[in-house]
This record gives sequence, C-alpha cells and structure tokens, in this order.
Amino acid sequence: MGILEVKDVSKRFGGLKALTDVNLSVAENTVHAIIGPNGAGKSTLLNCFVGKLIPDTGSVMFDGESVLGRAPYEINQMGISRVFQTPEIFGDLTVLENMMIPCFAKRDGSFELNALPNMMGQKDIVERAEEVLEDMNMADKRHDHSASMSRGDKRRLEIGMCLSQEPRLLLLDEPTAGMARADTNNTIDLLKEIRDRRNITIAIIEHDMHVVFSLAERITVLAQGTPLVEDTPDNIKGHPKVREAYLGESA
Amino acid sequence: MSKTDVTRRGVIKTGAVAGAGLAVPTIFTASSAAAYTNEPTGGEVTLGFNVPQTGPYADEENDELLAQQLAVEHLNGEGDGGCLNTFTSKALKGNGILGKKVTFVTGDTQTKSDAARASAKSMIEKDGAVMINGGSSSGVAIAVQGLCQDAGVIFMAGLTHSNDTTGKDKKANGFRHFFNAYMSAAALAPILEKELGADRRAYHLTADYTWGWSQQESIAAATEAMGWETVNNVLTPLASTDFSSYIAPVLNSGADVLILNHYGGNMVNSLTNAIQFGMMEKVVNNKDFKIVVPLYSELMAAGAGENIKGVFGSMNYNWQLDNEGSKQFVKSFGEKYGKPPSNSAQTCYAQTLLYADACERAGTFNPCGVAEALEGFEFDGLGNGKTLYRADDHQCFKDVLVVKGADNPTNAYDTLEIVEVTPVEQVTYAPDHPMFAGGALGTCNPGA
Amino acid sequence: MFGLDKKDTTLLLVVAALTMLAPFLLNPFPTESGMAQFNAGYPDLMQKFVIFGIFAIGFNILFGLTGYLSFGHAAFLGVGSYAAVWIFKLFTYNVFPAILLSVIVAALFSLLIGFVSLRRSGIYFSILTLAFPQMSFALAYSVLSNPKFNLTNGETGLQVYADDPQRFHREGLPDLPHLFGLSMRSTHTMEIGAWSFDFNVGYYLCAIVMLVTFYLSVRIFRSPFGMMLRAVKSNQQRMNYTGLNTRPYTLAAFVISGMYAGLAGGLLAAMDPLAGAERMQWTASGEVVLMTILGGAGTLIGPILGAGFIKYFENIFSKINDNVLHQWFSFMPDGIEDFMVFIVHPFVGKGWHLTLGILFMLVVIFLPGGLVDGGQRIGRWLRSRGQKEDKTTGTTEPAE
Amino acid sequence: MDSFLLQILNGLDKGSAYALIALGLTLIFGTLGVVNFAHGALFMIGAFCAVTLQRILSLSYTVEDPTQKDFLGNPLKVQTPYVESWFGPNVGGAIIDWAVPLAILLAIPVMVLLGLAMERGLIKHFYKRPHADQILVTFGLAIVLQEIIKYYFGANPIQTPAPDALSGVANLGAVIGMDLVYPIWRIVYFCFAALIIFGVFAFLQFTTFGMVVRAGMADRETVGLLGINIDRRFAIMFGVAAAVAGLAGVMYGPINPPNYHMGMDFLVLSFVVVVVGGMGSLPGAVLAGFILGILESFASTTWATTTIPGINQIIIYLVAIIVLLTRPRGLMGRKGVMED
Repeated sequence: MGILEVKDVSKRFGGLKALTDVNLSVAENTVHAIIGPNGAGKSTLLNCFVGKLIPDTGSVMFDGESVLGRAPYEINQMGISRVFQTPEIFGDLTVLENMMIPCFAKRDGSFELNALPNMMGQKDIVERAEEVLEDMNMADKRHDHSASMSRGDKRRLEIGMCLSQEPRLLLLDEPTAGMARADTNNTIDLLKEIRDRRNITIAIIEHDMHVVFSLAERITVLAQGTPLVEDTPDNIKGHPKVREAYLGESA
Repeated sequence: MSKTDVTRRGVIKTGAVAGAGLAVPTIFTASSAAAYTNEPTGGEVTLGFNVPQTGPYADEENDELLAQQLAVEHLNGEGDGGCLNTFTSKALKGNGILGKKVTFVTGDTQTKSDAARASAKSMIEKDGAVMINGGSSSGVAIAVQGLCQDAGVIFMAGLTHSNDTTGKDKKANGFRHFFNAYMSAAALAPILEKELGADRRAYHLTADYTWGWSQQESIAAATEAMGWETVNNVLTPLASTDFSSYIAPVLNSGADVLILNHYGGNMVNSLTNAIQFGMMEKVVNNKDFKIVVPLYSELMAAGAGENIKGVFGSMNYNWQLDNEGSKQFVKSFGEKYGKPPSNSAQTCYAQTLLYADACERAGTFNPCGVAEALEGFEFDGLGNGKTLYRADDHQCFKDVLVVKGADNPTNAYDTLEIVEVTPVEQVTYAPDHPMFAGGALGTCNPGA
Repeated sequence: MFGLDKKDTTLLLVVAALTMLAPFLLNPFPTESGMAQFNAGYPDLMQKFVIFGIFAIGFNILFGLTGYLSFGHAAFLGVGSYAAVWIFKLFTYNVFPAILLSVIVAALFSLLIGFVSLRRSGIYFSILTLAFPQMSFALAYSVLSNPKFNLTNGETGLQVYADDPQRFHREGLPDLPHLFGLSMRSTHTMEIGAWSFDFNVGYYLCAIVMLVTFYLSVRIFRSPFGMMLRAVKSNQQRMNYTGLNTRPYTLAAFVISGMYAGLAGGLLAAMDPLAGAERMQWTASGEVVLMTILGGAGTLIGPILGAGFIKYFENIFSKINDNVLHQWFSFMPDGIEDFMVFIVHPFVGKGWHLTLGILFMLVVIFLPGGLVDGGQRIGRWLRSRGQKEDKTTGTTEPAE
Repeated sequence: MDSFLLQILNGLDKGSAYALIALGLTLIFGTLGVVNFAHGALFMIGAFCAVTLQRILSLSYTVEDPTQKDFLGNPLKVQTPYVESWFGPNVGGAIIDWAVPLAILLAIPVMVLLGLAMERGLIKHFYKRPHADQILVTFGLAIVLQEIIKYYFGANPIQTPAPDALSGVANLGAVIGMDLVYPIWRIVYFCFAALIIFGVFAFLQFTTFGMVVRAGMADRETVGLLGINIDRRFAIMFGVAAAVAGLAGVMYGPINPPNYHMGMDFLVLSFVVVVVGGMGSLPGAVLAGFILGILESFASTTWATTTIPGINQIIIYLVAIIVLLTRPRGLMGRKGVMED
C-alpha cells in the first residue's frame, strides 16, 4: 500500500481524453518519477492530486484518505506540498517573510486572525524559518527582495518553503524546466540531499532524463493518458515500449 | 469678467485695522462674549452665498451668484441702486447694512446635502457669515436650514419648491421667498381647467424622491378637485436619463394629459422624450393631448428648447412681469450682465435685500431680531408685487405665475410667456394644511 | 513602545503630535490677512480631515495590503451614518452608543457584501462592489424613504426631529450630539495677536479615535495577519498551495475596512446629525480610492495625507471666487490683474474639480506611490545631493 | 401586446447606446489590456461634436433692427446665420437642420485623433502598470475632459434636434396591422448602431489588419514574435474605439440633449455591461448591451415596479451580481482574462 494510491482515474476535456484509467501507487519514502512525451497527461494527473482538477472517474487516496473534492489548501494541510514549473513565490515579500508564511500555515492551520501580535515577536516561527533558510544555504539572502533573485534561487526558496511544512509527499512539476545547466545541477544536488536526509516521499514530473535518472527510484511512463510501464530506472532505460513512445513520436 | 470692488485689498486693510484685537467669530460656543453667532464687530458684515458651483445645476448657480453680487452692490450704494428705489420699505440707505459694508463669501453645495452643509459650516465657522443665502434643491435647502437653526444664523432658502421646507421641516431661523408645490398646483389648476377643460385624464410621471412626491401629491389633489381623473402615477428614478420606457405606456393608457413632476435634467429629458413620441400631435378622447410641467425654470426651458411650445407650467417670477420693482430689477440686472434675470436670480436678489432691510428695521444682526422683523412683513417693489412673509411658517405669499412655452419666441429670452398671474388669495393655505403638517417652527436660535 | 518598533513608534508619535496641534498648524495665517483664505483650522474641516483619514486608513487595509479595489466602501460609511442617526432619533444624543452601533451595522453589512463579492477577484470584484453602493444609494434616495416606511428620509437626509422619541434624553443634556454631556460642538477659541485658533470637542474626539485606529492599523500592518494579506496580493496561488485559505483572510480584511468606514460614518453623524444618501454613491467610494492612492496605497501614513489633501481642496479651493482673485492680484496693474484672474479663474472656485482632476492625473502618472513616494524621492534626492557634496569635499563615506 | 413590443423597441434603443459604448471599451480592453474609465467622456465629447458643429453652422452676423425692441428697450439685434446668407434661407436652413448627421463627418476625424493622442500621450505609459493605476489615471482624465466641456458649454443640457425629416413618429405596426408608433430618430439610432457594430465586426473579420488585431487579442506575445508591429495597430484600434464611442454620442444628441456629465451617467452602466458580457469578448459586449437595455425597459413598467418597488433602479446591478456569481466570466468571457 503506497502513500499515494491512484485508481482508475479518467479525465476528459470536451472531446479530448486527457487521462484514461490511470492506476498508480507511490510507495512511502521513495522518489517516484512520472515521465512521458508532451501531451501525455502528466500535468493533468498532477493537478488531480492537488485539488486543482477533479477526475471524472476513479479515486485518489493519500494515506488512506481521498483527496477528491477538497480545496488545494486542505490537501496541503493533509501533507502534500507542490513545487511549480515556474517558481511560485511571494515576489513582493522578502526571502525570510516568504519562508515564514508556510511556517504559519503549519502552526496555525488554514486561517488564523493573528492581527495584533507583532510578526517579529513570533519567535518560534522566525527561528523555524531561519533554520530552513540555513538548511537551504540561503541565510545570507534573508532580507533580499525575493522577486529580484535568480531563477535557481527562487526554485531553491520554493522548495525550502515546501520543506518547511514537513510534508509527507512533495510533488515536483518539472523543477528544472527553463534552467541553465549550472542551476539544474544545483537543483539536482539539492533534491538528492533532501532524498537522502529526510523521511519524505517525492513524486516528480520531468522531461529531462538526466534529472530523472539521477534522482528517481521508480519511474512510471505515461503516454496518451495511460501508464505504459512502471519500473526501476535501470529497467526503464532499455525498455522497448518507452523507446517507442519517445522515439516513435520524435521520428 | 465682472468684478466688484467690495473686497479689494484696500477694503480688507481697513477691515483688518478695525477688526484687530476685537473678538473674532466664535461659533457654537457656550461661553462667548458675543451676543449671537458671528456678531459683526468691525466695519464689515459678511453674507454667505451657498450655491451649486459644480454638478448639473451649476448654471443656475451662475445666475444666483450674479444676482447676489448685484444685491451687495446695491446695498453698498454702488450701481444704480436697483430695487432699493422701488422697495416699499425705505430702511435701506445704500450705506451697507446698519452702516457696515457688506462683503460676501461663496461656497459650493454640489447639490448634495452633505457638501452643502460642509460649505455652509465653513462660511459660518471660518468666514463669520451672519446669514446663508441660496441653494437649488429642496434636499439641500432643508439640510442647510437645519444647520443654520443649530448654528444660530439666518437662512434664506433660495430655489426650493418642496412643501416640506416650510412644512414639516420648517425652522425658526429659515425663510423662503420661493413658492412651493402646493402653490404651483393651486395656481395651475384653474388655468388648466380654463384652457384644457374639466374633463381630462392625467398621467403623472414623478421623480422618485421627496420633492417629486410632494409635487405630485399637490397637483393630483388640485386637479382631481376640479374633476380630472388621475390615470396613473409612475415613479421614475432620479438617475434616469432615457425616459422612453416610461413615456411609451402613456400612449396606450387612455390619458390625454401628461404631467411631468420632474425638475432640471430629468424634466429636460422626459419632455424631450415625450415630444419625440409625438405626444403633442396626438388626439386622445377627442381632445388635443397636452403636457404640463408644474415647475418651470428659464434654464430648463433653454435646455428643452423647441419642445416647450405650448407646455404649461408655473413660476415664482418671470422678468416679463409688469410692475415697477420687476422693471427696475430687469434693468439693473440686464445692463450689468446683458441678459434678463432668471427666477432663481430674482429670488436670491430679493432675499438678500429683504435680509438687509430686516436688519435695518430690527437695528441688529441678531437672528432673533431679524426673524422678528421678517415675520409678518408685508412689502412691495422687489419684483413679485405685494408680498407677505407669514409668521406661522416663514413661507412667503405672493402672486404665482402660470406660464406656457411661447409658440413664436422672438429671442432666447421670451421662450416662456405669462398666461396668468394667479392672485395670492388663490394660493394661500392654512398653516396647518395636511400637506404641511408635522414639524414645528421652534424658537429662534441666536447661537452663542 | 506600544508593541511597535522604534520607527513605527516615532511615526505614531509624529501623527499624534500633528493631530493634537492641528488647530495651530492649520491656521498659520492671521484671521484678517488675505492669506486667511488658506486657513483650514475651523472645526468642520478639521473634523473632516480626521474622519476621512479614518475612512482611508481602513480602506488601505483592504486595498493597500490585499490589492482588492473596492468601490463599495461608501455604502458602509452610509449605513454607519444612518445607524448613528437612528440611535439619536430613538434613544439618545450620546455619541458613544451611536458610534458603537454604526461600527456593528457596518460590520454586518460588509460581511454580507464581502461574502458575495469576494467570490470573484480582479475587475470582477471591483464591479460587484460597485453595484452595491449604487443600489444602496438608489434605494435610500427613493424607495426606503417612502412615507410608510421611512428609513432614510431620502433627498434631505435622515435627521433628528423635535417629536422623535429619544427615550434616554434628559433635561440638562445638550440638544445636540454629546459624549456623556460634553457637547460635540463646543469650541474654545484662543486668540493670540492677530491669530485665532479653534479647539473643538468634536474634533478632539475624532482625533483620538483616529489615533487609536491608526495605531491599530500599524499593528495590523506589522502582524502575521498583515503579512498574510500582503501575501494574498503577491501570489494567491502559492497561498492556496501552502495550505492557507485566502478567502477568510480577504473577508476579514474587507470587514475590518468596512468597520473603519462605518466608524467614519458614525463619527460624521456624531459631528453633524444628518445622514445623506449621497454618502453611498459610488463617486463617494471613488473619493476614498483617490485619497488612498494620492497619499500612497500600502503605506501607513499615506491615506491620512491623501484624505487631508482632497478635503482641503474641496473646501478651500471651491471657495475662491473672482473677488478673492482680484484681491490677490490687486497689486498688479489693472490690465495684468484682469489677465491673471482670467488665467487662474478656470482652476479655482467652480473649477476646483478641474484642478483636482489634473493634479490627480499628475500624481498617478509621475508618483505611482503617491505623496509618500514623492516625499521619499525628495528625501533621497536631498541625501544623494548631500553625498555628492561630500564626495567633492573629499570625505569618503561608504555609499549605501 | 403593443406595449410589450414598445418596451422591446425601447430596450433595443437603450441597448444600442450601451452596446456601442461597451464595444469600444472591449476593443480597448481586449487589444491593449487597459481599463478605460475615460470612455464615457469620449461618448460625451462625441455628442459635443454635434453641438460644436451646430454652433459653427449657426455662426451669425448681427443687424440691429430698430423696429423691434429687446428686453431692455434697445433695438433688437437680429442674428442671421452666415450659411443662410450664403446659400439662401432654404439651403442654409437645411444645412443647419441636418447638423447632427453632418457632425458624423466632423466626429470621425476628431475622435480618431483624440483617441490616438490619448493612447500615445497617456495610455501607452500605463500598459505595464496595474489595472488600478489605469482605472485611476483614466478616471482623472475623464474628470478633466468633462470639466473642460463644462467650462466652454456650461452645465445646462443643449438641444441638438434631429433633422425635421427624421423627427416625429412612424407607425411601425402598419405592416402587421397594429398601431405601433415609434420615434423615427430612435429607429435611425438603432439602425446606425447595428451598422457600426457590423462594420466593426466585418473590419476585424475580413481585413488583414483586423485579423492581426484579433490574433493579437488572443495571444499578444506570439503575434509580437512574428515580427508584426502590434503596438501600432493597437494604437489605431484605440482611435477606432474612440470613434465608435464618439459616433454613439453624436447620434445620441437628438434622443436626449447632451450635457457635460452624460459620460459619467453611462460609464458605470457600460462597465457593468462589459463585465456581464464577459471581459474581452466583443460579441458578449454587444449581446449584454441589448439584454440589459431590454431588461431595464421591462423593469420600468408599472407592473414590475408595483411587484417589486424600486426594481427599476437596481435591475442592472442585480443582473450583474447574479451573472457574475453564476457565470464567473460573464456571458461570453474567456478564461484567464482579468482574473488577477
């Protein structure tokens, strides 16, 4: 029994079948990659996990509880954090403030009218945020304006924000898309470190095979809305069906 | 560009010398040396002219302000003296009021109760005005009248036609020279009977706010009393611009008279729309279809243009009125500004003179003295003919004009012609008339 | 001090000093001088400054922090005023219960409108909030003032009549709004030489209320809640995926700012017991938007400056008529005097709207951060000039 | 039945004005992404183009006629328009009579130039600024434009009558054997509006210029990448939108005499129309304009106002609220437009 269980999920957009009978199980404390050519339905599937989309049929269970019909913030409170393709951070806020917000969400839940205490007086939150920044090697940037950072730093901050919530499942949506090589390698190193040091399950959607094979412990290949195969990276590398799905398309 | 020399720098300097070291305005104060609010202590007395400088009635303001400036000139003995020559009370000498030179300040009502009170307050609190004159809607007049009562200054109401101003909202410190909705109806009814017959079916379109209701109630009562039938009364929102959806149902209603209880822009548009729908050419119940606009003003007539031909209405004053005071006023105003005065201009002019005269006769600016001098005061020579300021409700009683859009106007100023001057007896009512009931005058408040 | 850091405490103390000394600061010119035209230190205008300051401070909590542009706040000001006048009519002229009720009523009303409007964001939210004051105004002006059920007294505005019940009104209490017997209108006038200064009870009540609300707004700005609101403005998506429900945050901000508006409405009625329907028109909402932006949205002090600026314009510039102009330019030869009057005439008196429109455009175009932004730029410019001079004299200070 | 049809006609007529203004607003919004609060002012200036032309055509020389007296007893100054003395009273009179339709010729260049000037001089600098800033600066501009007009023309409405041949009423029902009289000019206005709406749609649909603009509305970046100077085209579209609003104003004069604040009266309504139609959707704007016009007409009937007092004052806003809550993007809005 995996921490994330996807059963018979289908989703249509008008006449377009985006997902057909997807079954997937993500085991706890593994890195599970979902790969596939463009239009295979990777992002649609991910959106079904976080409450942005509701599948037409099937079920998505997280740790034995259904996530369907819940709002994104509720699903996050259940323990799923998401990293976006383009880093989504609070651009108007400083790095430290960015980091404090998930800490508040972790401590106070989805809403708390904390209108009178001074923010800097929230010692536990500040400490926690500083600690994560330290962990992310961003402590020296804590008072920077987050919108003016490099893309790699934004990504690092976003991942840090997700980790500060100590999620049980971290979803990554093409975390290195549009990044320079150096930034990509940094990010891979960061994710490896996370994988090795924490008790966390990671599900990753990725295009870049270099990233996938450096990180993943299991890989699901998705094509035309259906899982093609699921196996270890080594087995996937030489799998004929995968070659067909990728090469057949590009050829 | 007209200018009066009243407040040129030289004058201000002497005023400053005279006023230095003496008490300055203290308003709403419990412990003050002054006997009443804004007691003038220097060589000048300040009047406050509160008029809508912005908003849809801004042009009305222009005339009111010109008239008030003219009145100040005449009071200070400048110009040709205007109606000081014809006024039956001879207390005014052309040397200001009680020997003090008259100056004035202006404020913008924006035709909003709040803004009007704010500008009146600023004139009372900051500029030391002893009297507030002017305004162009009943809502504003009632709001400012209440303020002046509390503050302890005299209020002369300007253009306000609602019964409430001297009805349920009457105040001891407030006076109204303008006529009201009841008087319009009482003056119009006999003429309508004579011109249109006693067997008519009337359809009312009424502006959906206090004045509109009061106007409609008055005219419906008066016309029903002479045998007309009221087919329908439809309330139209103040903010309406296109009245087509209110006009169209009139066509099939079987009515043969349309009464537009509208004022200002509302009236201009509703009348224009009614003419568009060919109302004036219609024959219903074998009678020519007619339109009545109970309250006319020159500006509304100008705005409605050709459309007012043959449309009946009533007015407080018209420059074509043939009496000594009127002729004198038209001459003074016309020579100075190159156009005949409007009826709101005459109202504000007359009110300024009346206030000044009452101060002279009372020998004080104290509002209680002034009010006493105005109460029950009868006079002539300001343009309206013989006029009485009734003590019971501070409403003024005088002849009311019934007018009609002229068929062949020769110039921009005679688009309205006087059909009848309804004598004051016909428009007089008892102070406790049901339409004016409720509310009390209270006692005069000198402030301080 | 007061749970604020040093900078904020200084700001609070400066604002407190300014409001307490306002009667002096706003009347800098001798009463009889030609410049007295520009004096603003009379009770009514001083009261308006701080009351609209409160309104704008509250609006800023919503607009400045969350970026939600509401055109509906005039409605809350309006219901606040109506609620207060109804207390005057039915129970007592004491302003305390009146103001309390106006805040409560505004809170309920804003909860309702906020609950509906906040289901949308962006311009859709703006248009939804635009719809409510327009409906409120239309109904208050006409339908709700019909003789059978006169809730608003329409065109004239709701006011207190002699035959109203006023159940708790006793002999010896002022016949005007008062605070436990202290009349809002009593004014002490102090004369020093040619100057005269008015100290008005109502003004000081409003000023103290404003200081309290300003203090609260500083606390809110610096609180976790304030940071959440800024986060809403910055990135709602990230909020949602961080486990935070944005709607209660925005709704709370909406209701808080609605309560500020209701408080301002209640104070307006307490200073002058009349509530007009025009207070609810969308243009009245537009006015508070102008105030906030003009002063600097999202800054602490900006809205107060903006409110003062616009009210000063409305009350002082509109009173400059041709006579006053002639007086100003009377030292010039006649021809030039007339010419100057001719030039200035369209912009003052009845033309004050024109000047306001032009100034407003200039601020939005050149000072997106409002007057506060302008002040900061001048400050920076002065500092950088200072630094340049330092450099030329050879001192080596580390640049920032 | 007659009154039902009459209210439909009234609704279509009101809707024509709403639709034209909303169409222009949507053109500006869809192409430039700018929320233009000065659009009502453009409508108003259009109407004053007609007033101006009427004034120009009526320019007169003055002769003192000693046989007649003015109100002060001085000889009456008789004014004769130059056009009448040049072309004779008949032709000259006809020219003045047709001032409003002729004003279209004046309004098109004036409005296009004004629109271009606005876009190049002001709006251009606001593309990257938040919507709130755009709303505010155009609102300021609206106040300035309206105050300028007030300064020159006064606050009182000014009659701009329709030509004699087009005033009066026509019996529309004659064909179907009913009595259905309706003002000719209002029919003209409706047809005129329909013509302009079709013109704008045809222009966008069938010209290359229009196709590029439509592509740009859908995806500005891609079209920009194709090396097409989309900015200049969009600027021209601003001129077109201004002209549409202006023409709506010119022809509106005979229905209701123009005054300086008529733009503000329409502004809020037209925004409601745009939002109900769906931000950025041209057909949506037109559809919503007509629907709201008709609803407003029916809400004004005695039947409606006695059932729900005051419904005529709030119907538009009520509809807007209901539509926005049930169809978040308006009747025909696209996803992702103006949602943040």
